[in-house]
Amino acid sequence: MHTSVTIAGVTFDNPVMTASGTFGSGKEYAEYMDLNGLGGIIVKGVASKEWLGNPAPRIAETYGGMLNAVGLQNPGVDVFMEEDIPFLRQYNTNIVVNIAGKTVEEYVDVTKRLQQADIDMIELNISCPNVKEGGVAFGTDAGMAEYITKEVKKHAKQPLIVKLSPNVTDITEIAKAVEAGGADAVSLINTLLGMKIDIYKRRPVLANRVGGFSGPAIKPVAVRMVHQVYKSIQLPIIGLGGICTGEDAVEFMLAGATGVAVGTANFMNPRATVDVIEGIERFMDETGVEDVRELIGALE
Amino acid sequence: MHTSVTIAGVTFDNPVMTASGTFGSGKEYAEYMDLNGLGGIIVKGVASKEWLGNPAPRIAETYGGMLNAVGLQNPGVDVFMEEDIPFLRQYNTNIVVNIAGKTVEEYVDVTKRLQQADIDMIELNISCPNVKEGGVAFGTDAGMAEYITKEVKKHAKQPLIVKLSPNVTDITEIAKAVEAGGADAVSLINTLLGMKIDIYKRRPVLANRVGGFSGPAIKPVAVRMVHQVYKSIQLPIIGLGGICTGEDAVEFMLAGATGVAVGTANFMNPRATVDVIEGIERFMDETGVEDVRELIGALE
Amino acid sequence: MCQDNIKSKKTVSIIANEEIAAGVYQMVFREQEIAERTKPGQFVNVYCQADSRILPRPISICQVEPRAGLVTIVYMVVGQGTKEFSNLQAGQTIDVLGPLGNGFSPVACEESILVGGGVGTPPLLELVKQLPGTKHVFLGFRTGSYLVDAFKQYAQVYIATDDGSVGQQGTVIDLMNAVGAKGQQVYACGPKPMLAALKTWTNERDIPAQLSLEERMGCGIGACVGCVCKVKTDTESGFTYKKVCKDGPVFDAKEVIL
Amino acid sequence: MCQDNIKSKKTVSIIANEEIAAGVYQMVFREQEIAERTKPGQFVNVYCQADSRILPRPISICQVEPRAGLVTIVYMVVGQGTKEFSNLQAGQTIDVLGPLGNGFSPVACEESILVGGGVGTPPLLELVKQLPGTKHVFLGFRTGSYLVDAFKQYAQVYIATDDGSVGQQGTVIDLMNAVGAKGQQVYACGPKPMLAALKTWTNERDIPAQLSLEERMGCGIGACVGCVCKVKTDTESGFTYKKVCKDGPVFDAKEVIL
Ligand SMILES: Cc1cc2nc3c(=O)[nH]c(=O)nc-3n(C[C@H](O)[C@H](O)[C@H](O)COP(=O)(O)OP(=O)(O)OC[C@H]3O[C@@H](n4cnc5c(N)ncnc54)[C@H](O)[C@@H]3O)c2cc1C
Ligand SMILES: Cc1cc2nc3c(=O)[nH]c(=O)nc-3n(C[C@H](O)[C@H](O)[C@H](O)COP(=O)(O)OP(=O)(O)OC[C@H]3O[C@@H](n4cnc5c(N)ncnc54)[C@H](O)[C@@H]3O)c2cc1C
Ligand SMILES: Cc1cc2nc3c(=O)[nH]c(=O)nc-3n(C[C@H](O)[C@H](O)[C@H](O)COP(=O)(O)O)c2cc1C
Ligand SMILES: Cc1cc2nc3c(=O)[nH]c(=O)nc-3n(C[C@H](O)[C@H](O)[C@H](O)COP(=O)(O)O)c2cc1C
Ligand code: FES
Ligand code: FES
Repeated sequence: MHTSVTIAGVTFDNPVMTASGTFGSGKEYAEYMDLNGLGGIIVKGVASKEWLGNPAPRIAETYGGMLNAVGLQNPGVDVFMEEDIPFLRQYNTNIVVNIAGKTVEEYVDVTKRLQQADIDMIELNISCPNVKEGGVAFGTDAGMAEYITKEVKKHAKQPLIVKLSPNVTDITEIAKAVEAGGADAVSLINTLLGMKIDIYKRRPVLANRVGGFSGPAIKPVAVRMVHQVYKSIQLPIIGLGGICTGEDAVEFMLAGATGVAVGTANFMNPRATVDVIEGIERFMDETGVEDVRELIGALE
Repeated sequence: MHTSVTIAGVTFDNPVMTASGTFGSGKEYAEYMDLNGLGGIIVKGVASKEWLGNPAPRIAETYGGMLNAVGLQNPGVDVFMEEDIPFLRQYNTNIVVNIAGKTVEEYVDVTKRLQQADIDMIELNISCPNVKEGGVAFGTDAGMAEYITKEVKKHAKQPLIVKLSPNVTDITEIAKAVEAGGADAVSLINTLLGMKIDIYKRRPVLANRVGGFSGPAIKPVAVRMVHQVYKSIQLPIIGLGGICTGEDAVEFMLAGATGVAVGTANFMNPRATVDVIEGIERFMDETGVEDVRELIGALE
Repeated sequence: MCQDNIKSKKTVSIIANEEIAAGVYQMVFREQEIAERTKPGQFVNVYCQADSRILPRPISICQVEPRAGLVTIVYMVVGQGTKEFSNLQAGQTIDVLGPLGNGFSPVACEESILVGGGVGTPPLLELVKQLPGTKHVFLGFRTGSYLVDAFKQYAQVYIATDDGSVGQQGTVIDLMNAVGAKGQQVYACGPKPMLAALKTWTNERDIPAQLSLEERMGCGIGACVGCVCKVKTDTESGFTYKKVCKDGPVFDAKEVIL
Repeated sequence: MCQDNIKSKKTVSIIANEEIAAGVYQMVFREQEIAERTKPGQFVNVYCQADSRILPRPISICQVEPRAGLVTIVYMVVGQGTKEFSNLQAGQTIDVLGPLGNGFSPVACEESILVGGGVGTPPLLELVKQLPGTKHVFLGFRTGSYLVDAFKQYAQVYIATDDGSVGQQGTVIDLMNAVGAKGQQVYACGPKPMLAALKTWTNERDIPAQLSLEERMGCGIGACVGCVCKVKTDTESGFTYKKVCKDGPVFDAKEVIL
């Protein structure tokens, strides 16, 4: 059985990665699973300097999903490179670094510093709904999306994935813009923007009022967008949004994804990625799929 | 306990209505509940002529939600006026007629004919994702949304509600446009656009490939949008999207809705609207709310 | 509005829930009203316990015992919902709503032909019990068979299987041709290709046929217009969509377009 | 990577699940590893059966019996998840993961003070069992009380209630002042206002204190950075956010900002 896939020249033993922000930098999960089994680890977002993030509560549960407003708390790229990369490099898996910024300069800055790091890919997060400046605006305006992709790409020797926001009227427009800007791949979807109200306190549950909506509830939106983007650009796609099982992952691949990432499901079960990988293999076995790449975009 | 609310001059005994397309024209539910208990019935979308709708399968289930691609099957406004309005008028509840069209002319045509009908309000559906022409385009472009609102408003003596699509980058922009166009109220959200794939057949589950995503799963998006719109325009809001319980309804009212509508929950339980109404009353009782209007927009 | 006539979802006790063939389960539950009111060919909405699965599963009523207040359904595990049902034990409860839809219209005639395919077989059982005259029952299965003994109490039963494991190998239509099935009325429930073949078969012989259809459902009560089939009209398009749950599930073979 | 060390969610048998006070339940389940490994103040992730509720509920471990392999948790019904737990019966199962977090660090000293508020009380039970020396336990409740007899086996117990229904009326801090609580180390778990008051109380007396915090959690294992509290730093902002689930739930009163 052939399970490996290639995205922008980088080979993954299997299509399954971890979604940024849901897997820390991998350490936390090493107690629960063998990280060597993962196609890749997309680490939590890092910025050029430390970000404190938002006040608590940062998490709320919704029907079949959750909201988060972490606000990209991170210790800054230098600490990240010192502490997390050496840890991750012990494992036979790809390291994808998700980068955040409030201005183009900040994005460029973190990219430049990552040139020293032993990593496999960079994922440009222009779609985080929990940060006031930058982040989300870059992801909802085609012109800005293209511009920031181009600027970051200039400084990145690693293949560049751009992560798209679902909070747009037409995701294919943004996808085309980042393709034009020189992206090597796209990943989607980031979280939808959601809100939950504590009806007894008459206050939003999250201190940040609104947050990013993720989990199995959002899968139909994600599958639709992956398929729309697959039909509109040539770049390889990493599909995510609500993936909990191997069947879910196959659905994204049929829609057009070359790789997939597991996010919120890691909170539902720290071994969720293992289940997804085993589930894909079981599906291939049962339906006689020899090569996982057969599935990519194989929707009728 | 005061439970009645007024929307654009029309008084509702309680804030609870039925979402268009999920309650037929009421007949089907008369076996399961007393329709007199409803604040209002928003009937299924009607067009100037008969629409056949999409081929089956039209329905797919998703985690905590569902997709539909009915495609606005309806017998046309004349049949509707002859058969459904007399039936509905037996009950002491408001009749809101949801209208559909493929062109501005069609929308205007159905509006004109409804001038003869004994109804309380018109709801302009510019946000149906299951109809190729018109529908969704009117709902995702501010200029077109304003234009069609204005045209329909010219011919409507009844107060006009405009129903907004959530599949946009900035819903406040569309809300402002329909306010400028002369809408008397807005309702939101219509369905998100979603897709589900049968991984064994490698085909979309829906014959229409994509469909409208509704149900409890989508509530966080709906609450967020209701609150955004509440802060950006002056019109009264009918909030909907995933409401299953009285608590859900209260959440929408705190976010800024004057009325609420129950949609997919009717399929989960044909008496869902009764549960919602009783739940609101229980909540008011337990928390000492004398007048339901106190809740509207009372978010801190 | 008299509250007495108001129908609603019921939480019912499961009396038995057993696997009667590979992946096929027979569940008996207690619900007096459904047991009393059901006409053959009607169905119940069965609701899942997992609240991620929000839509009801329509399952035909296989038979009822009005005096004991018992209702039997037979279902095949094909997805997560039916999988969940199969794990339920006698003594546990389940939520149901029904009876729903229009069932078969029993026609008094000398000889009736009943044709069932796979899990389309169960609803024919209550029908065969209630039909007067001689009844010829033709059942088709992929492999193996079930409910056959129950049918044998009321009728002559012929069986076809795709793999020849039980009865004659081939389709149920092959079998009908082989034995020279005859009668003045046909009733059928099964997969679409079987119904389409029967439509032709009955048309050629000019025998009226009532066909019970399946379609993915949203509400099961006629509200969502999700579960449609095409029915002939003399309008321009030549057809209109009718609701399987409310206008059906049983349709006249002459009218329905398969 | 040795597979033996790999932790995972466990489906465990419920031995008992009883209401010990209005809306407060005590559940005992069998899980050998948790019973053996738990340090006082650690918690377990408890998963809901309703799959619309996707996130684990963190519940402190109240006490363990390593030889019998039993684990006790005590929880209050405050929402749908804890409501669901309260309906479970002995003999049924539940999914848990743990033990999680860093518990209290027992300090050997002559006299220790343990302060619990409401459902912050349970985790102190395993602690009081394990602590050497004399222990003074101060428990505060809204109304009524629970677990008091269990504590009495190991320590002198003082009780305060908001409504005076049990023990002294007032806060637990009032009570501590009233009886002149003394000791060389304080351990506490309870609502934020109580912890904040204790922080001041211990600070004024220069007694080291370990405070166990609560925050809404996503993962419970340190991955989502959802469950943060402020901890002092000498950086410009004066603080950094630490994870309650992984860096805590127990923090040094001197460091944590409440
Ligand atoms: C009127 C009617 C009577 C039926 N009677 C029986 C019966 O007696 N025995 C039996 O085994 N099956 C019967 N079916 C089919 C049965 O409803 C489906 O097999 C069942 O809903 C599948 O649910 P699932 O969760 O296991 O599968 P999934 O595929 O996971 O279901 C997902 C969704 O698809 C719907 N769905 C899937 N297949 C069908 C289908 N064929 N028809 C309608 N909806 C479907 C489900 O309701 C659900 O909403 C009947 C269907 C209809 C319409
Ligand atoms: C480390 C730790 C230990 C705890 N120990 C206990 C204990 O021993 N006994 C006990 O009764 N309670 C304890 N709690 C609180 C308990 O986790 C919540 O009461 C419970 O999660 C509420 O779930 P629910 O579904 O009933 O409520 P809901 O409010 O419906 O829960 C919705 C969401 O909010 C989260 N949530 C709600 N309240 C809290 C809270 N206070 N802390 C963290 N998350 C919350 C839930 O996990 C869930 O994700 C502890 C919390 C933490 C963080
Ligand atoms: C707690 C949390 C933190 C996240 N942090 C990031 C982040 O730092 N960068 C990013 O690009 N996406 C972040 N995301 C989004 C996820 O990577 C993913 O796109 C989204 O959650 C949808 O996938 P899921 O439904 O499988 O979780 C975060 C999501 C969650 C739930
Ligand atoms: C089967 C179905 C049919 C619908 N038809 C219409 C329609 O005709 N006109 C309309 O404006 N909205 C229609 N809607 C959208 C609903 O009115 C509602 O906006 C949406 O489903 C979100 O609410 P819910 O999550 O409570 O269902 C339909 C929804 C469903 C599920
Ligand atoms: S299932 Fe809703 S109309 Fe038939
Ligand atoms: S709950 Fe996820 S880091 Fe603490």
